[in-house]
Amino acid sequence: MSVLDYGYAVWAPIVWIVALIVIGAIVLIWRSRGRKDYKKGTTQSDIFLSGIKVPAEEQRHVKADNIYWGFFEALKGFYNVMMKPHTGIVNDYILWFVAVVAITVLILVLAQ
Amino acid sequence: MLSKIVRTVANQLMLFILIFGLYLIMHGHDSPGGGFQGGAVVASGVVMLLVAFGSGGIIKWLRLRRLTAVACCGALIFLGLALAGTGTTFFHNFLLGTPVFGDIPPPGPGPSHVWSGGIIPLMEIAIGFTVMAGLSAVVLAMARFSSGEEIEE
Amino acid sequence: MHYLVTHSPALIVALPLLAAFATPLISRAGPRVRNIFNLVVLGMTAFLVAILAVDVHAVGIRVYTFGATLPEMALPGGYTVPVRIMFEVDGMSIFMGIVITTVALAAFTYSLQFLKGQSGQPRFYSLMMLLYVGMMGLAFTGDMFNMFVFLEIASIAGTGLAAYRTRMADAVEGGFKYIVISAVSALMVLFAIGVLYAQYNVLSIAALAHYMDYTMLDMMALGLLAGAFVMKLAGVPLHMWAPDTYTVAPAGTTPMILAASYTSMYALYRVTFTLYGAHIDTRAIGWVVIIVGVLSMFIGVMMAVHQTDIKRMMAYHAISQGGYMLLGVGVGLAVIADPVALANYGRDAINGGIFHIINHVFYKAMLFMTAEAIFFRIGTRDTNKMGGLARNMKWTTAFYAIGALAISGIPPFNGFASKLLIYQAVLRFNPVLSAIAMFVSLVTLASFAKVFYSAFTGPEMPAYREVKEVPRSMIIGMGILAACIIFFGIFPGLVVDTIVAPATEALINQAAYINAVMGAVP
Amino acid sequence: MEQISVNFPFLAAVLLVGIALYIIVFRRNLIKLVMGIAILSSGINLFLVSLGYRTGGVAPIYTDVPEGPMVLPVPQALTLTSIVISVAVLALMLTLVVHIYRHTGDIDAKKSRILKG
Repeated sequence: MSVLDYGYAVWAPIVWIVALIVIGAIVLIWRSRGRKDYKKGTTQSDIFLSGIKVPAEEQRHVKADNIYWGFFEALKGFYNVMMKPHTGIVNDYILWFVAVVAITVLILVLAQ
Repeated sequence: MLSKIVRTVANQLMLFILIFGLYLIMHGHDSPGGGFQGGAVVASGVVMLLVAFGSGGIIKWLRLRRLTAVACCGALIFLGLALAGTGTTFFHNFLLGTPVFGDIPPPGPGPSHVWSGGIIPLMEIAIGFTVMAGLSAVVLAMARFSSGEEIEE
Repeated sequence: MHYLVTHSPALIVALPLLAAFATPLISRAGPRVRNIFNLVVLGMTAFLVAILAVDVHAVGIRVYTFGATLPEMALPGGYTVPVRIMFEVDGMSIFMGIVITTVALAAFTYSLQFLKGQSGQPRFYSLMMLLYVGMMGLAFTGDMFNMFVFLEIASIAGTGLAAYRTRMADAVEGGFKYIVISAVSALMVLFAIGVLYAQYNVLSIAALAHYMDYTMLDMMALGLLAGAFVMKLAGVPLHMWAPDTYTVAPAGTTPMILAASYTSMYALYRVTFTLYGAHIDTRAIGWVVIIVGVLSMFIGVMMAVHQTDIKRMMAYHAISQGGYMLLGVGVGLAVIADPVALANYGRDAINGGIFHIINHVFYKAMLFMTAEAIFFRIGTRDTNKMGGLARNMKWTTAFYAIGALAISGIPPFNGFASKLLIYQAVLRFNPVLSAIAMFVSLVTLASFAKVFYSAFTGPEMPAYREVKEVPRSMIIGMGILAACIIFFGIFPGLVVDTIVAPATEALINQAAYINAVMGAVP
Repeated sequence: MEQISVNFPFLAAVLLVGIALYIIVFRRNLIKLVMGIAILSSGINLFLVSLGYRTGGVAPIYTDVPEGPMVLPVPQALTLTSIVISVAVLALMLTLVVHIYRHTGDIDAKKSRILKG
């Protein structure tokens, strides 16, 4: 009932969940056998920023704009091209519609 | 508000517009016309009054709330008539052959035959009231809107 | 019971329509009465949908002819064309019915407290019911012109809902864009219907498919219909309205407008599979659908990563996920004339595409609701201004996490099951397409992780120290969908066998749809 | 010659649709855009109602009926429905344009736009 058989591969979620629980348990057991001398609240858990003064907690949050900065920097050319058709002007939406309908009709009539 | 001549003429004309609209609604099932057309004619009369008297005067006795209620009632009657036929099928014309609007007009040359059509004339009346109230409400709302008032519900 | 089953296709549309017109009158008795009334009507409709689904899956296609002496009498004696308006409910229609009804239940529950204290609520519930009617009618109708009418009803109601917060300038703009593209595409649908009517003088889908000669004019009509429905379902490059409209619509309604888009997708499938079907060279239209699907997947997700507005990002993801559905079904459509390929992977591809509709509507509806829950509490959609919300909004965070994992195709949630179905079927059709689909899933996960990190985790922001969890009805609304997501994730085999496979069968088996109406005509 | 006169409404319909699409695509003024959609729906209504024309047919009204074959009133019914729907759509659009003007002080599609990207 739960199994999804593709004839090519089988997806059995319940088996997967059982396996996940077993692996999770093993990982937790492993973790509990780790070093015991780590203490929270002491200097051990302080942030070290190459000696620079650590900013206040509210300042430390990385804003959405700065996440994946490298990705966007590398794909700057792609995004410049992508932004050009996304004008937000309703007339352009209809222009795209007319163009796509024309091309589709052409393809279908030629394929017939 | 326009001049006194326009207002008087509009006052007199409104009666004829109303009669013509109701005539179109009543005869929708056996001659050209019908609920939408008749309702639109009446609503055009409201537009005329609006132009002649300005939105301030009309709004006092044509309240949006009441118009919405009339429109909703019309739609409910229409759906109720359709649902009443569900003993057979939805939209079944269960009045055909009964004393109420049940006649079948003879084909061929002859006068218009109002007492026919089963539920269709009743539905036309319901639609007529819906369109009448609905279109008037739209026109009134837009008139008040463009004069700068906010519309309360 | 038999009476209810027989008349359920009409009642499913009639009851919400009745409620839509009764709501302005009933709300004079107070908001509580109105809410209970709406929920009761929706519950009754959901019950009717359920019994109709059982009947359709057990017995087969159910035809309902309006105004006839018998509901099944589509062709009165001696007629060779159906003259009455009719509904024709098969596996695919009832599948859409189930999707729409579940979303509507969740959306109504969610809206109850979301709207508390706002003006114009009777209008809101009226429009919600009207939108529901439009979608259900579109899913059930067996008549081309009715399809246009219900499409327009859904568009008008959807516009009213999208522009519901008229005090916000962007809401009005989003609504206006939606009505413009809806009106133009619906008029193109009407034009195509006119072209078909001019040649065959019938409007019923079954009769049109029966009599069609597949002339050049028919192919032009198919092009118009396909273009219009792709516009309404927001496939790239006709997707630009979707972010604008989804972003501004109030919470409970965004899932409904989303479902309306997928109802248009249903209409596209109905037209391509049932109206034209295997008699034309389906490779051309199949590849058009595949290309639109791949473009939607890729461009949708790339635009989504870039967004900082949380609902706008989700809207672009809706476009991207729509691409998966189009890809799956497009592959099936391209090979429909080839029985070997169809049995090998075509059927699986369509299964995957259709299964993805229900999965996607559930998790994306829930994600939109979480986004609006955040907006409800902190008054902004800008992820740059968020941070540390997980501390105070635990339920919302949990629901967001479930939705984000499901949409990225992480097992064991439902997104994985349908995506795997699509990947492995498309792999055997064209490995490149499958690779693109997997890459898109990866970027999807990345972009949801970005929003999760910036909005929910991080230090407590001083401005949001007093933020509370959202009211209970909103949590229940999201909870309904979360429960569906987990259930569908754990029992994908059950869902595919009971509701998805009949839908696929209904799409492929064009003859059954025609025979249900035109059986007696040679 | 008769062929042309029969096809004339179709030519007019296509012409109207073409004009309407031109207006919708190239006119940035939102009121003109709404007018374009009105023309588009008129063009398509004209197309639909022309489909119902049959040479020598009479109107499908049962009373006072002259001799001759009656035309099937389906295209007329379709046109009427389409007109009703377009009334609703246009009213809604104009209301939204008024709202847009109130919020942004402009009815130019480009200048009044807020959502993009």
